[in-house]
Amino acid sequence: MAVLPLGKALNLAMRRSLAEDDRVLVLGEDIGTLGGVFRVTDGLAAEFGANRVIDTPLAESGIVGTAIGLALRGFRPVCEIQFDGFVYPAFDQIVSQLAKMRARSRGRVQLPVVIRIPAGGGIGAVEHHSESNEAYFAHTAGLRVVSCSNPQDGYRLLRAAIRSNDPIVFFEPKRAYWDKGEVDLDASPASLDRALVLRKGRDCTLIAHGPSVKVALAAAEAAEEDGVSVGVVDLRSISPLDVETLQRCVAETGRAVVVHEASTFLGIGAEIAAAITEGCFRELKAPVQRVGAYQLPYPPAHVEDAFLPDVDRVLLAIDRSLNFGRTTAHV
Amino acid sequence: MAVLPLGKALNLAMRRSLAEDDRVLVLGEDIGTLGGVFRVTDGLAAEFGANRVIDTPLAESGIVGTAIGLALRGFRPVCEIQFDGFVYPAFDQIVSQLAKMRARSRGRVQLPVVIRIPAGGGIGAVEHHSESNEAYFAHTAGLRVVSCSNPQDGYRLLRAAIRSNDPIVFFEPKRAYWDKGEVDLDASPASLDRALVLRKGRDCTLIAHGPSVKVALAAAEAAEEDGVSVGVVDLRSISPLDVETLQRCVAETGRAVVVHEASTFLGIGAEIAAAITEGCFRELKAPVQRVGAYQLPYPPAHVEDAFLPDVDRVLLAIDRSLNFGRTTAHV
Amino acid sequence: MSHPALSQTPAVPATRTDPSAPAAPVPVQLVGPDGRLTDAGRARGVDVDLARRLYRDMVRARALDREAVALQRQGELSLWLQCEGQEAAQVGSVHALADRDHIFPSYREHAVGLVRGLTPAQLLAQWCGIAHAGWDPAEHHLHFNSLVLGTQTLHAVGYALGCRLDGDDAVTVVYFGDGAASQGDVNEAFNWAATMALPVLFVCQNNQWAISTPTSKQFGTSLHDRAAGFGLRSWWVDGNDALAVHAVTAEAVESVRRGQGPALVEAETYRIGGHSTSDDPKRYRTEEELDAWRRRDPLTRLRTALTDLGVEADWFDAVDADGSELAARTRAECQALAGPDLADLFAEVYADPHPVERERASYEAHLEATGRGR
Amino acid sequence: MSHPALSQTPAVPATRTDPSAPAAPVPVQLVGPDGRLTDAGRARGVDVDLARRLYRDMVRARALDREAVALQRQGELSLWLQCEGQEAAQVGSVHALADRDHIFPSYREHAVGLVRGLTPAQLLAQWCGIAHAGWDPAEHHLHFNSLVLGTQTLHAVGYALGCRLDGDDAVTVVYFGDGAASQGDVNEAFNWAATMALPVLFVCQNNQWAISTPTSKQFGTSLHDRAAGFGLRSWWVDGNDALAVHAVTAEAVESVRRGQGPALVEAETYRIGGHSTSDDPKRYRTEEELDAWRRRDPLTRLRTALTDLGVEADWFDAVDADGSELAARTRAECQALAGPDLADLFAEVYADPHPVERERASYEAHLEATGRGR
Ligand SMILES: Cc1ncc(C[n+]2csc(CCOP(=O)(O)OP(=O)(O)O)c2C)c(N)n1
Ligand SMILES: Cc1ncc(C[n+]2csc(CCOP(=O)(O)OP(=O)(O)O)c2C)c(N)n1
Ligand SMILES: [Mg+2]
Ligand SMILES: [Mg+2]
Repeated sequence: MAVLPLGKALNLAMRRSLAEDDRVLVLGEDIGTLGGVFRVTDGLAAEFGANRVIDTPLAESGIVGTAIGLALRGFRPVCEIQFDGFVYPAFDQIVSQLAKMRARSRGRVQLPVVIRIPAGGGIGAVEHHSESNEAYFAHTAGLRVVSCSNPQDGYRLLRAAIRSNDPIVFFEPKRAYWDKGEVDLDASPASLDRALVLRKGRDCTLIAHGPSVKVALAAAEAAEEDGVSVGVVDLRSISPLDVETLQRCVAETGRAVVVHEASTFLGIGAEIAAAITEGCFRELKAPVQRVGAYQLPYPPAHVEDAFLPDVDRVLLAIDRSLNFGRTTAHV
Repeated sequence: MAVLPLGKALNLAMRRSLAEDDRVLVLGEDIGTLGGVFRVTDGLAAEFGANRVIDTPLAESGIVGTAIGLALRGFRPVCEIQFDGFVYPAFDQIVSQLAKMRARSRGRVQLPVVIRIPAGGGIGAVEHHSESNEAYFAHTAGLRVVSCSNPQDGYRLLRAAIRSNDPIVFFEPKRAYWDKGEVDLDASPASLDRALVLRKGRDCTLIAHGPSVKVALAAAEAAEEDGVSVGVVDLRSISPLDVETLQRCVAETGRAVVVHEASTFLGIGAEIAAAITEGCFRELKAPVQRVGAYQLPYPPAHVEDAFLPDVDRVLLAIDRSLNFGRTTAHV
Repeated sequence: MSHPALSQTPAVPATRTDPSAPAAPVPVQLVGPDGRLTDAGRARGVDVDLARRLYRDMVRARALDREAVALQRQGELSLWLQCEGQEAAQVGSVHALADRDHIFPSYREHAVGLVRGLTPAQLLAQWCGIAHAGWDPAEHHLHFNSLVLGTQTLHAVGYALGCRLDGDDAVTVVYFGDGAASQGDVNEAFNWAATMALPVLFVCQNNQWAISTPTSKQFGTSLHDRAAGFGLRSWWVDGNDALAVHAVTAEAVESVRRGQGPALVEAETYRIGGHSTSDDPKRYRTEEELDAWRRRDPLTRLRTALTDLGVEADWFDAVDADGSELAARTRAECQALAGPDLADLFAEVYADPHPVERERASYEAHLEATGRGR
Repeated sequence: MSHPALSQTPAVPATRTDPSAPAAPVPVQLVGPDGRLTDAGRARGVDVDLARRLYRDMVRARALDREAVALQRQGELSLWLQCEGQEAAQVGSVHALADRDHIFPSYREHAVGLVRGLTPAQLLAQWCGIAHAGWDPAEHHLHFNSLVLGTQTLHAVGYALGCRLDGDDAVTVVYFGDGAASQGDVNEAFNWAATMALPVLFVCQNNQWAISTPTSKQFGTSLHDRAAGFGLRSWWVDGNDALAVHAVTAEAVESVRRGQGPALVEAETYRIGGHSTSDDPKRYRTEEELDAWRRRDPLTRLRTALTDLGVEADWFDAVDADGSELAARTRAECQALAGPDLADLFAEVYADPHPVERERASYEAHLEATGRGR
């Protein structure tokens, strides 16, 4: 067991994938010589050469479009998008080509492409560097969307993503890149569609992914001190959702709070709330509470702490859930 | 009162807007000489000239990016995207520029840009010509998203959209372009954020927009024959949602079914279900039912009728809602 | 045969050229519109066997194309995008490629598909609404159609990069139109290809129109000039002269194969039909223009040249018969086309197991409930 | 003053040029790296007043830039993207514009902003995290920064179209980098500008690097050649020679204003600092390269030229003092910067009434509940 920061765990996952399968390639802006602006690909170019770890021109549509062509030729490209806010120039290639090609060909063609995106806020960055745009991809049939929250999972999920024959958008919580955790480098790749119950709870279930998992865990701790038993589920897979696990947990507690950094309006929390309500209508003691960013474009860093969900807002949502029906239940 | 097909009503809305305000421009691919592939801009170039009705090069990012520049210069551009599936090359300009510019400038700059998109399926078209992608835009703070379902509303909503100082993605149900209805050409522009109750009902509320309104109305008729009183609400505004109206209707009936052509997973139905459940938790007698397309990329036209929600599927959803709790309630 | 190199669009020269310089530029032409060999054509000489093969394939393509239009008019086909008028650009170019050269078409390259061995059923499937992709790209080194304009140029760039990484000397060839060239993707593809010196050949069929938009509203210089500015080796050819298209493409593809970097061929041609069977071209172009291009018809032109070279009338008759037979086969195969069941599609979206497969059950239950089950 | 036209990149000539032709191309240069006038510079002569203005503004820009780096290192600023080394490209070009010419910058054009009258506070606001846009575009005909690379080139195209529709002879000027030029948007902008013959001037500061990516991995030909291929009038200039940049930009902008169509100026320059204060350029470039470019420093170069022209040392001292004063002001204004309240932002997203404004109440209630209310 090694103790590693998330960024390094992801780096080792790519390194191992490159070593195990010579069809795996890594490409993106500044990922070779520089090792990426977050250094997540550090050392890979030196070890595997410029033919396998490719510095590209500055064009995201080009990166994804080229990756599609490489995949059609039998390669397994792993693309890096430098920041969440810069994936949109590639949106057409992702949504109309990458996602649809297998269905279009009725299964004759498959595109094992991974698109890694450092995502989310909280690092004091300038505009376009703190977006949480998982919902766009999750709404797109044909893609899988994965979000990792800690070094061990990052390592296992990224390896699994690179092995999968489906196109995957892989979100990495950039502010957690330096957070350390134990990593078993021999752990098997994680299943790509199972949520992980991080903590059992009797009174309420918190559901989160990526950077919000830490917030959820902290809120659960705090609630525990107040005598409220709160469980935490890490989604890991945003699409598909592991609805069974979510419904099973919520059926036990009767209460759920979803936390994410994207705005609540049509965020993944909306789907989770709808799906849980469909499956646990009679068990639910209160409507599923959603805690997300406000419905604003990501504001200047100066106010991002107020903008993003924090432990307090999660605790208030737990309260609203617990007290639902007791007071005027306006949410 | 004139009886006009939707396409013509929209045409007249643009014509009137062009005549009333010389800062209004129309631009897009094949919209001038040809009058658009659906002829919605027919005659406008002849009447207002090539400086106001502009045939552009074939580049959607160019169309929206240029419209932004025109708006910065004080014009009010109305862009046409030829088909729903071709808006993605402009996604970056829409999501990162058009949507965010006003907030970015703290209100100093406004972008009165309308992006018209003929959307939805049911016309037997080839791939990329039948998409329902409203959820991507609805999840984007800074945009308004409007969907019209009939000639009168199309006329009033498009005029209101062109007058609004906010950027608006305006969806037109392409298969309804030839559907006729009465249009009062002197009717005032419609409010851009109010849903319309098309039909009152006691037992269940159907919620739909654009092309699905017709399906919902037909289902309500059919249900009526079976003695079930079903109301129908036309969203008109997808973002923002008129949550008050929806909650008011559902509070009365205790049951809701949302219908749209997009896949249910993270479709606008997810937000509606979540929002209604938040507001009407105790009034709801069954979970909000969602009827959308299956979670597949839009399939070949040969099977689109089976793929899209139809009256039968809506009726079954009403049944599931009415019978919830009576039988094994698995949805 | 070894020929003198055909005129190539120069890379942008570094210093100002003599302003008094060049005569009006012309595309490479071996056979004139009247079917007579040009000076260049005479100097080069004609490979009659090749010319016959090109002619035969053009006749076949036209026969299929016209039959498809007829089928559409009769309601047997939902939509068709004609390639009439562009047969030389397509047949001439594809014949210059090696079989292993992987092709990414746009959507109008029926003649290319035919030469590569596609059946009428494969070519029609997409346009009668039963499939998004009519064939398996592996079968004939021919990717299926891309309908979102220009996207396939980047796929071709990636594929070419893959070929190079594999040490395969196959050239990747990508077709696109004058309109598509305005998309960001196409320009990114030019740039990637040039920067990485990839083995890719771009073939632009400039058929003068993108639906109703003429090239004058589409770009400010010609595309072969733009390509040269990006650093592609670039050729401009009369796209209605099958022999010229073949010769230019052969030269371009071999230069790519030799490692001289990516290239572009711009074939100047014309779409005789509407943009599609739904289009009414009378709304935007004149009869005169159409007539002028009809007089440059690629089939008539090559037929005249072949006749001058001594090919007999009965050979032409045999070719026509071949075309008629293909038309009949097209009709028969079209009528026999059968669509999939929606139920079949749920398992085809993802390679690895995915919950969407459960929606199949829900769909089938719905069919049962509404009495539409199988 | 009327001068002979400066060397312009030719439009791609139509026929093959003499392969034995051109000598290694060089960008336009009036003052050599050693500060001596070149032949072209001598022929043209120097407007000493202009040269002083350029020099003064370059000194001011450098002073602000270096102070901003210091502020960042001291934790007063979150991030800074230095323009050191690029002062001539920026100051030279912006001085060639009319005040009414509307500018779309990228994000490194601090010197441009300074010349246009922005205060240090306005320039710094975005980089200390209190604003996304530091100033009002209407104030100085200067749009705020665009961080998504290349997007602003299309905005400039639209703005230029608007100017033409308004009958305004203002030229729209857009700055972008060598890396940004690879984006589809920039190429679409070239094409729209050329096709519609719009009054827009593209200014590319080719500073050799896009973060760690050198131009050799960014494009296959130079950008001024690519632009010419699109049909833009195109100039290439030594971007560290303020007088040359000014002269070339003046010629380009006037040709645009006269209606001769869009133009591009590629200024060859170098970013002396890292990409940003977060970057470590040692990871990807050599000390030798950096040194070579330091020897071409735009300030030293013009100072030498001015000295040769007889400008006295105390004038330089006064300019330096001016720079120091600006640095002090920069520090003071930075420390005085204050951010907005999240509560203020809810009403700024939409122009027309919108329910998001209700979230403000919910936010404020939350502040109350957690004891953080105002
Ligand atoms: C991204 C995108 N935008 C718009 C369209 C709609 N469309 C289909 S074909 C066409 C014109 C294409 O012209 P060109 O590239 O010259 O090819 P041609 O049809 O002439 O063969 C248009 C606008 C599309 N398919 N994709
Ligand atoms: C669309 C997009 N992709 C990636 C980035 C991240 N990024 C910011 S600056 C930069 C390099 C830009 O290089 P260049 O255009 O040469 O300008 P310079 O920084 O050298 O002034 C990159 C990759 C971005 N801002 N936008
Ligand atoms: Mg065309
Ligand atoms: Mg640069």
